[in-house]
This record gives sequence, C-alpha cells and structure tokens, in this order.
Amino acid sequence: MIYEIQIGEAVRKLELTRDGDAWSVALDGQPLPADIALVAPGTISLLLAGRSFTFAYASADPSSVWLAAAGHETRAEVRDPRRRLAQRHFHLTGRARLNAPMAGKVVRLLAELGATVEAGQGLLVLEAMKMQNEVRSPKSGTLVSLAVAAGAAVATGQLLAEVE
Amino acid sequence: MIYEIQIGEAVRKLELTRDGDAWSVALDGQPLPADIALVAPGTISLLLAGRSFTFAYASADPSSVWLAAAGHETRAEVRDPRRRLAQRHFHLTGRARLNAPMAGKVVRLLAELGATVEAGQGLLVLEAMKMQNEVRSPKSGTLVSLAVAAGAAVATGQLLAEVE
Amino acid sequence: MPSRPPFRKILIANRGEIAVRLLRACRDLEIASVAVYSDADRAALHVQLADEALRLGPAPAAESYLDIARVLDAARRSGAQAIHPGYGFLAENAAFAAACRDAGLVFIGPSPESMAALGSKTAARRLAQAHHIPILEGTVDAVSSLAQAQAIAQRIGFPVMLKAAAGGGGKGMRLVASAADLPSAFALAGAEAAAAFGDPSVFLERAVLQPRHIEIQILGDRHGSLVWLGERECSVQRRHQKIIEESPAPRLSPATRAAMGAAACAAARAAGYYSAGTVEFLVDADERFFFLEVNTRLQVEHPVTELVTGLDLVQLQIRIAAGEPLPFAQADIVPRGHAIECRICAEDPEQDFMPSPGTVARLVPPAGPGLREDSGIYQGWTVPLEYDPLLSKLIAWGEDRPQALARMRRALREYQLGGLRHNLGFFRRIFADPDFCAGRTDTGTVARLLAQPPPPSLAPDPAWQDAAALAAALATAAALPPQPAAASTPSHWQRAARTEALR
Amino acid sequence: MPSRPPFRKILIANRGEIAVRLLRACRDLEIASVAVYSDADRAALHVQLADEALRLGPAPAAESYLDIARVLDAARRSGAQAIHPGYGFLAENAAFAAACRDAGLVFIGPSPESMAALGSKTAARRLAQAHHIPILEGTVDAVSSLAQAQAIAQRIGFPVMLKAAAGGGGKGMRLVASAADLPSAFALAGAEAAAAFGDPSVFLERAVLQPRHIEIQILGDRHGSLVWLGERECSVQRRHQKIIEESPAPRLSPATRAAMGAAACAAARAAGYYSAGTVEFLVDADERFFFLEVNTRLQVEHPVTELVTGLDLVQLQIRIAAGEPLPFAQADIVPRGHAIECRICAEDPEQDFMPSPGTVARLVPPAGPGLREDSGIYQGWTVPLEYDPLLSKLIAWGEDRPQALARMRRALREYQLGGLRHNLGFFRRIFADPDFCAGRTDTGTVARLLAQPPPPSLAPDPAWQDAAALAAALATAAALPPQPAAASTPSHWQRAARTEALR
Repeated sequence: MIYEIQIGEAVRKLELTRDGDAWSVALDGQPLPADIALVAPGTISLLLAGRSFTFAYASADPSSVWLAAAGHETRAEVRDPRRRLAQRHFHLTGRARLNAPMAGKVVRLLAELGATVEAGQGLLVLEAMKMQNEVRSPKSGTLVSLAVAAGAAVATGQLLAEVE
Repeated sequence: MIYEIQIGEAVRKLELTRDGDAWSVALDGQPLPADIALVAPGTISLLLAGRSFTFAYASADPSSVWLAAAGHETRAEVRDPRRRLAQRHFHLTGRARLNAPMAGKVVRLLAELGATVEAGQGLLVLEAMKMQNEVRSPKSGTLVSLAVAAGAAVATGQLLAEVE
Repeated sequence: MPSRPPFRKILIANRGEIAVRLLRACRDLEIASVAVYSDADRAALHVQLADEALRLGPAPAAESYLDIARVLDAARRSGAQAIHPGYGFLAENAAFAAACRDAGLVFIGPSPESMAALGSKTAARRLAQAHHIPILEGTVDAVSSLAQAQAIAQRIGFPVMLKAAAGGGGKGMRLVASAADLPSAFALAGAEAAAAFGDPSVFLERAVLQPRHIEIQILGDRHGSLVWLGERECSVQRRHQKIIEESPAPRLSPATRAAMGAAACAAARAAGYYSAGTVEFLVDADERFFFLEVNTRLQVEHPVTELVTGLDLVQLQIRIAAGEPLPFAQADIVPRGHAIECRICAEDPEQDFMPSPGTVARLVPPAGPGLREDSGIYQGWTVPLEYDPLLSKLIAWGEDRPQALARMRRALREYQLGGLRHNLGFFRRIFADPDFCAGRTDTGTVARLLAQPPPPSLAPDPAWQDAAALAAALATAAALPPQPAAASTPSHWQRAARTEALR
Repeated sequence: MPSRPPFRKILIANRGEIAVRLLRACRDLEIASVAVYSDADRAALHVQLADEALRLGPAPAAESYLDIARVLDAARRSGAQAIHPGYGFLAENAAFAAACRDAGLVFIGPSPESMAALGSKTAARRLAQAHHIPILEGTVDAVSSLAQAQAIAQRIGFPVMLKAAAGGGGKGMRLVASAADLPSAFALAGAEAAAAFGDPSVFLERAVLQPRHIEIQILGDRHGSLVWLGERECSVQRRHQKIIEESPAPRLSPATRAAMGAAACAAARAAGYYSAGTVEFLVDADERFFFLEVNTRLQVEHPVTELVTGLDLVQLQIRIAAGEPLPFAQADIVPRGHAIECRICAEDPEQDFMPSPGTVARLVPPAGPGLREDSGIYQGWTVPLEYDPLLSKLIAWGEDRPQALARMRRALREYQLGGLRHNLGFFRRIFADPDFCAGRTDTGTVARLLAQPPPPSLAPDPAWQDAAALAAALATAAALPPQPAAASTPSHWQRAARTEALR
C-alpha cells in the first residue's frame, strides 16, 4: 500500500508491504528500517534507529489522523490510493457527499440548506452512546442537500448531506 | 430481551424492553425504575432510587461478564435466550465446540489431543495485535478434537477445538 | 484528626473536576456524597463517582446548577445535612448561603454576612480602606454613569481598569488606555457584568502595568481563630483568567509576603470570616502590593497550597462547617518545597483560547513522582458546550521550583489527550520560556509569548516527522473504513487483525 | 539542586514499573534514557516511554535481563555513560557492578566491594556481629550438610528458619517447626536457592514467632557522608514477600527507631557503603530488634520514604553516582505525615496468590489528593508469564496514618482493573481489618486474615447485586456476538449503537 502523508507543508510517500507478521517500509522510495508494534488500540510503538516513538492516534475524519508522541502533536492529512476514485469523483462533480461515519441519532443541524460553509465547519451533530460527534464539511462551498432532519436515526454510511 | 443472570448462588431474571431512546427494565417480573447511561465503552452508569452505580465491565467469554463498581467486583454468568439452542446442543451431545473469539494467530497449544481438561483450563493461546489471549475450555472433559495447529491464522468464529 | 465523621451526608452543588475533588474528600471522611447534574451532565464523572446522584434540570445553568430552589429541593430529597458549593455557580451567592441556613442545611463556606461584606468588590474596597490596607486609586463605589466614569478617569489618569462590582473571573473587566476608548468599554463591561452576575454595576481603578497577581490563602474556624497558608503567584493569565498558579511566589521578599499575609488576615477578621478564602493582591515592579478583592470560597488553585502545606483544605472546610476548631495554629504551618498547577482546558490557543468542546477520544494521563491530577473527564466523555472549558488540573510538586517545573514538563510530555483542542501544547511552550523558568512572570506573560514565534527547540525533529508519517500510514492501513475517533479507534485494530490474519 | 545534568545518557537495565520510574527520574534531570527489552517486552510501557530502546534477547531472563554481556553491549551501542539496575535482576550482582566499572560505565549503586561485603547474608551477619549489631542466634556461615543443620537446630531450638545465603525475596526460605521437617525443608530450600541465585548454600537461624519486619533506608555519597531516612514497616507479606509497606512504623518507640537507625548506619559505614540501601531487621513483641540482611539497591517500596521525606531517592542515586555530595545532613531530614504502599500484582489471592498473567482489558487508575502511582502497565497490555507479577505500586500519603489509610481505601475503591486476576480486592479486605487499622501487624497478618471468612461489611448489598445483574444484561444485550474483553469491549458499543439506531 502506498500513502501520501502531509504534515504541515511537507508531503511524504510511505510504502507499506507486509512480509508475514511484519511490515517493511519505504519512505520516499528509500527503505526505512522500522520496528513496528501495534501495542494497543490507538497506540503504535515505532523503533527507528534505536529511538523509541510511541504515537497515540485518533482518526478525526476519513482523511486526517491526530497523532501525539513525546510531547508533540500533529494532524496528518492522508491520501490513500484506495480512495483515489472517490476523491476523483469529488473533483469531477465538485460535489462532496457526506455519509454518516457512525450509526446514531442526529441531535441537531448546525447549518441550513443553501448556507455557505467552510471546509471543516460542523454541519450537524451525530449522537451515539450519549457521545456527540460533529460531522464537518470536507470542503468549502454551499450546502446543496440535507438528507436528514434533527432527531433522525441514521445507519453507518447513510447519506447525510452534500456540499458543492 | 430476557436474561437470566447468575451472581454467586443467586439467579435474577432481567427483562429489557426498549422504548425509544431508553430501556425499561423488569427484575424478576417487577418493574425496576432505572436510569441507564452507556457512558463509554466498557462503562455503564445506573441510577437506582437515587443511588449511583458505575459499572466497569469486560466480557471474559461468551457467557460471563466481569463487573466492578464502588470497590466490589463480581463475575456474572449470563444465560441469553438467543443462545438457548446452542446450549441445548451442548446438553444433547455433551460436546462443547470452541470457536475463535477473535481473529488472530495461534501462538501455542496448551493441551494435547485426548487430554483430560478442566473447565476454565487454557487450551490454546491466540494472538492478535501483539496481544495474547488464552482460549479456555468451557467444561471439564476430554479434548476430542483440535482443528488448528500452532502458527495457524484463524478467523473470528472458526472452529478451534471440541471438548467432550 | 478526629475520626468521627463531621457529617453523615453532603450534597455537592457543582460539576466537573471540583465536584469530583469534593466527593473524594467526603469519601476520605466517610461521608456519603450526593451529586447533582443537569441533562448535559448525566454521564459526567462526578455523577459516576458519587454515592448518590439527583437530576436538577435542563442543561442551561440557570435552570440547573444556578437554580437555588432546585438545589435545595435535591438536598431535601437526599437527606443531606450540608451543601458544598465548590467555586463558581452559587459559591459566592450570599442569598444561597442564607437560604441554606433557613432550610436547616449547613452551608460549607463563610457566613452570608461576611460573604456580603467581602463578596462585592466595592464593599471589600471600603473595608480594606478602613483597615489601612493599600488599594488602587479609584472609585470605592460603583460608578453610576459614563460621565462620572470619564471624570474619575481623568482625575486618576489613564490607563484605568473597569471591573464588575459583583464578580470576578475577568468577566466585565476592561483595560481602558484612553478617554476615547472609555464609552464602548463602559458599555461592554456593564453588559458583560449584567450577563455574568445579574448586576451591571462596574467600578474603576488605576491600572498597574505589567502587574503580578499574588493571592493569600486564608482559613478560619467559627471560634475566631484564623490563619494564612502562604501565597500563590497567579500572573500567568489569558482572557483575564488564570491558567498557571504556583506557591511560593518567585521573587517575593519574605517581608512583603508577611505583610500581605497580615493584611489578608486583617481584612478577613474585620468581616468575621471563617472557612477557606482567598485575598487577591496586585504587586507592582517595586513590590508594592494593592488589595484587589476577596474570593469568599474554595479557590480553583487550592491544590497548590495543599501540596506545599500538606493540608487538605476541603476536609478542613467540612470540619470547620461542622463547628470543629482549627487543629493547628499559625506557627504550626511549615511549608515544604514548591508546587505549580496547569489548568487543562478544552480551548484553542491558536484562536485566542476559544473554548472548543468535543469528545475525549483518547486520554492517558501522566503519573509518577511529584504529580497530582484533579480531573473531571474520562475517555469517551463529550465535553458539554454549556459550561466552563476547564477539564482538569495538573499539579506538580518538587523540593524546589526547578524540580517542580521539571516534573511538570515530564507530565506535559507524557499526557495523551486527543479528540478535542486543548492547551497542553501551550503549557509546554510556557514551560520552555526562559523568563517563565526564571520566575519573571506578570499578567502580560501570555500576550508576550503569543507575540513571538514558537522557539525552534520546541518543534519536533525530522526523525519525529518521519515516524509520525509512518504512524499515520499504519493507522490508515488498519482503519478502513475510517470512523470518528471517539467510538471506533479500537475497532480499527480488530479489523486490522482480521485482515492481517486472513491474508 | 544544581541544574547541570549529572549524566548525558543512562541505560536502564530493568523492566516494568521500576524501569518506568527510573526513566522518569532521568527525564526530570534532562538525561536521555535507554530502555532494554526482551522479546516478551517489545510492547512494554518502559519501551514506549524511554527515549531509546534496544532489544536484549529472548523472553527468558537468563538470555535477556540477566545476561551481563548483552546488557553491557546495549550500553556500548547506545553510548550510555551509566547504568541503573533498578531492583532484582542484576541489581545486587557484584560481578555486574565490577563489569560496568571495567567497561568504563558508571554503575548507579554501591561499589562491588561493599555489595560483596553486605550482599551475602552470611557475610553481612559476620559484619553485623563484629559491630555489635544484634543478630538472631544461628549460623554465621552457610551450613554444609543436613547433619550439621540438625546439630545446630537442636542447639538453638526449634522453630528455626532456613534462608538462602545468596539472595532474598523469600526464595529458598523455610520455617521449620521440628526436627522431622528439617530434611525435606533443607533439600527444598537448597534447590530453590540454587534455582533462584545459582548458589544452593543456605544458613539457619532462630525463628522469631509473629515478628515484625521493619527496615531502615540509608543513603550515602562517595565522600563518606551517610544518613538514614527513617524506617518502613513491611510486615504484611504473602509467600515471604511484602505486599504493603508504610512509614513511619506504627507502635515503634522513638528510642528503638533511633537505635535501629544508628545500627543501620554502623553496618553501612563498616562496608564503606554509598548510594541507596536498606537494612532489614526483625522486631519481636518486646521491641527487641535483630539484624536480618542488607539490600544493596533501591528498594521496591522506596516511594513510601520519598513521600514522607520529600526526597527523590532515584535522582539522588544518580547525582551520587556522578560524584556529587549529599545535598543535606541528617539534621536536615524532616519527615512529614504518613505514607503507605500497596503492591498491585497479577495474582489470585484465592489460590494462594498464584501469579495469573493475562491481558489488561480495563484500566482506569484512581486519582486525586494524596495519591501516587508507579505503574508498569497500560490498557491492552498482556502481562508476560516470564516475569514478576508486580503490575503497579499505589501509594497514599496523609497528614497522619488514618488519613493515609482513608485515601488508600478511596483509591482502592476507584481503581478499575479488569481482564486478569489481581489482589485489589484483598487489599480492600486488609484495609478494613481492625487489627491492621490499629497498626497491629506482623508477618502472620495475611495468614490470619485468610483463615477468617471475609467480613459481611465488605460484601456488596442487595441493591448493588440488582444493579450488577442489570449491568450484566445490558452488557450482553449490546455485545452480540461476544468477544474476548481485551480487544473488543469498545466494539460492543458500536454494534449496540448501530442496532439501537436502526430499530
């Protein structure tokens, strides 16, 4: 698998290949000798040239990951080849479809149909297990469709809204 | 849903009915006014007659749950109507089938084919995400079949062994 | 201490970290604790940890935590004998303290009379003046009109500070540089004060530039004995609210410290004060100190004093409320070492510290020597939008200030908090600042820091960046299809394990 | 303390909670830390938290943590200047300390010579005898044969205690009630000693019945100054291993305490001892004390002394190893309050405390006033079968013993640890025992407790049972199909949420 990872300005190309139990890694085409341990949910331990990096992570949305290790935090944008198609689709139509990232109940809408929205702006709030999550707009544009109303129960992947 | 919950010697019959967002509960036929909040993975908050009980739990195996609250711990045996069939099957054949509780790799076998095993005795060790879990015998008897070898990768639910 | 519990049951009229800290004190004294909660807080940590919990009402504080009738009704229903108000909400509301007394409940705090005498800034200034405690030149009474404000400002000279008469926490507070700025500032301060405290009156005083904010902790019993428990340096503030407090204060002469302690006790005695309280002072570059106000309640930053003195202020408040005498005299108080606190908040330092609630997707707090944490959150908790963004207080103790700072740095490095914006990174920056490390802080410290670019030494090195990129790739590889952090991070790995095992 | 770091980089030749505690001390001193690990520990917490980590070898300790050559090689590769051995493994191995010196590495501990002089029980007994420190009647040298053992036992009279000459921790230790039991006990003790320490020699001494185990913490620098830092009461033991330690010791007269401190310092001075060490004594019902042995290393229970004295023993060890003088004298040491520690272990109190490793499915540690935890685990960690079952040390401090005990009770109540068997419940029982609460403990306390049925007061009430049954039903309802706890608890809820939302 090949990923393009953007942290700040810099973009790195990571190539992951499984051999048996382990991964082999190439960074921008150069082999990267890394000892990888998935130590627990949300935690990856990496040993690179003897240095220990333990990353806590959480994926905020389909294409970005929050990472923290040794007192530093960052948000990495991930471009995943297996999402190329979907992404191209965005580019062709210029229309971003928002699907429910989790099953739950729509507790409130944060933007009105036709509203101009910023990339990252919250469009609605989904609640499950008494935990609320904001569903944010993947791009700046206009909220051209709203497929759900406040109070509606939605299933994972169900279309919520479209931004154009 | 109706469950029979055994804690120590005592068996309680719990009837759970959903109305909308909430559950209504009957304990041994009597309505139990309970305010239920699933506050986080592995944590349930119950308010019963003003008292606050916050249970941490983990399901050790298909039919028992570890529970802890307010400095007390217990292991509850749960008889779930939706498992009646499987259980009757046990009683008919007297043969217990062990299925893989999780996908992973069999790192080692702890008992040999034909061995006499105790209920709760570890039969093999399953590893996933660098975390190892012992798969224990649900009953005392003889290990009459072993469907996997050390090093094998297994999928969730795959048959591992049978104890008779 | 005597082992007989001073009360059988206490209702905790608060939420968040302070409610948790209070019920822990109750448990240590073998007193049953009753939590109260709004609809936004049903799943809150204080509800989970208390012995009992009762609903107050809807999420808005006015209909729950600020509703005196509902709180008293909950106390009645639970059979509690006493109420601890914590800080904020009803803690400095003399009417509430009186209502508790009328309802036959013990209010764990000072008497309504001394709250009234010290709670209003203008009343407190009059009292201080009467007892020859230095105050800043300005109005002793609330100013009635803009015209009056202009006149006074001209007399004492700009810059001046506008302050709400009824409360603190920076609300209704405005620094006014010139006469031209006064009209809008006067209007805004009054409006803020009205919104926050139901009372628009503001007063006016000379502004000290780059002042230090240093406060004295006092503690008195109902039998007339009163002590002070050292000072706290609280100059590191944003939006006029403290984010770091420490004790002892760096660069403060023993003489000044003693004089401030004596002044604080004088003001408290004049008002017949008992229970815990805090007298706040401004200290200028020449170590002249000016009386600011009295907080007639337990202070957010009380753990700093607890770690240095070894005392449990909440346990002592409870015993004092039950009528017990102070178990020690001024001479018995022996401070040890240095303590410092960081207020961890759900806010965005890059956007002017705007509160930014969200779900705690990831929480692994630090541990080990010299650390204490008073937290109100847990992994999976969604921080409500309705209340203060304070999540937790992290406190480090050391034999001396350098050791305390080093331990806090270590704790800030270990702390894993994900899923919402917070100020941990900003604290790391402050604790790397040479001026801060040398104890050179004033109320302008935060602004000056934000004006500079972050030092390169704080930026992660290239190897860290490479590792982060690899971690991001691995997380994604294992996380298809992706889901929001809070609920699903673990499931990534199950799916990963399956796919891996099946390959 | 001086702010210049005493070393640039330190290798930590240990694992588990102590490795984590040591690297935190390094971080506080701005020293880079190098962790080492076996194949069983690749995912261990100490590997995650250290700045660097190097593999030693396979899981068995003999091929990893006990392999001197591999440890020295790791130090060489990492460029570390010093090695901290922690406790156990190579900590009391004089040959290792010498090998470090030969390799140009600073061993953070005493000199090989004083380790040799005090490390062997028999050598230490000779030294104590020479300095008129009371010892138990028995052999000063290892006994060579069963016949000799029988002869000596007859002379000093049964019961007698057999002990391994080479090490501690209860291995190779046997209480022998009568001559008939001696042969098997002699054989077993020798075999255990050989297995544990590579040396079968045992010695024999009079057994004191219901003794108290009290030890003195000593600390010396390389320039001849040496102090003692109070005592620790460690009588609550199972399988001859401590599970609870506290300081100060209840029911110990100041005179006896002072005499023990003087005796400890005399023994240490006689051996030219420096760094941290512990001198263990037995104290009988009449407060007569008998020298037992010297632990020439940092003790597991050192945090108890740290909380009472305010000192950081590990930081001091590191500074002493770098040649710095002790920054204080005996008179400067002012103890404050009371501290007590519980050793949280993966073991089953109902099955004779058999170690029972497993996966930490659930971990929410307690927090708040007066608590410290030195832990080596995290949620999701699978405790290896290869090593000691100690998971974490929970320490409570209070102004006095009752407050410390109350805070520990509160902490034990809050502590959530699921997925493996542990002794938290047993601690709750000990902390409810009237004798223990009154400070009446001896090495027989645990056995006596286990002989009684648990007091009804500790059993949950019917309402709790009802709530537990409801919780079990809800957990099951939300958790189909069930999966093992460690990996899948969270996914229950996702599935639950889906099913619920779709209904």
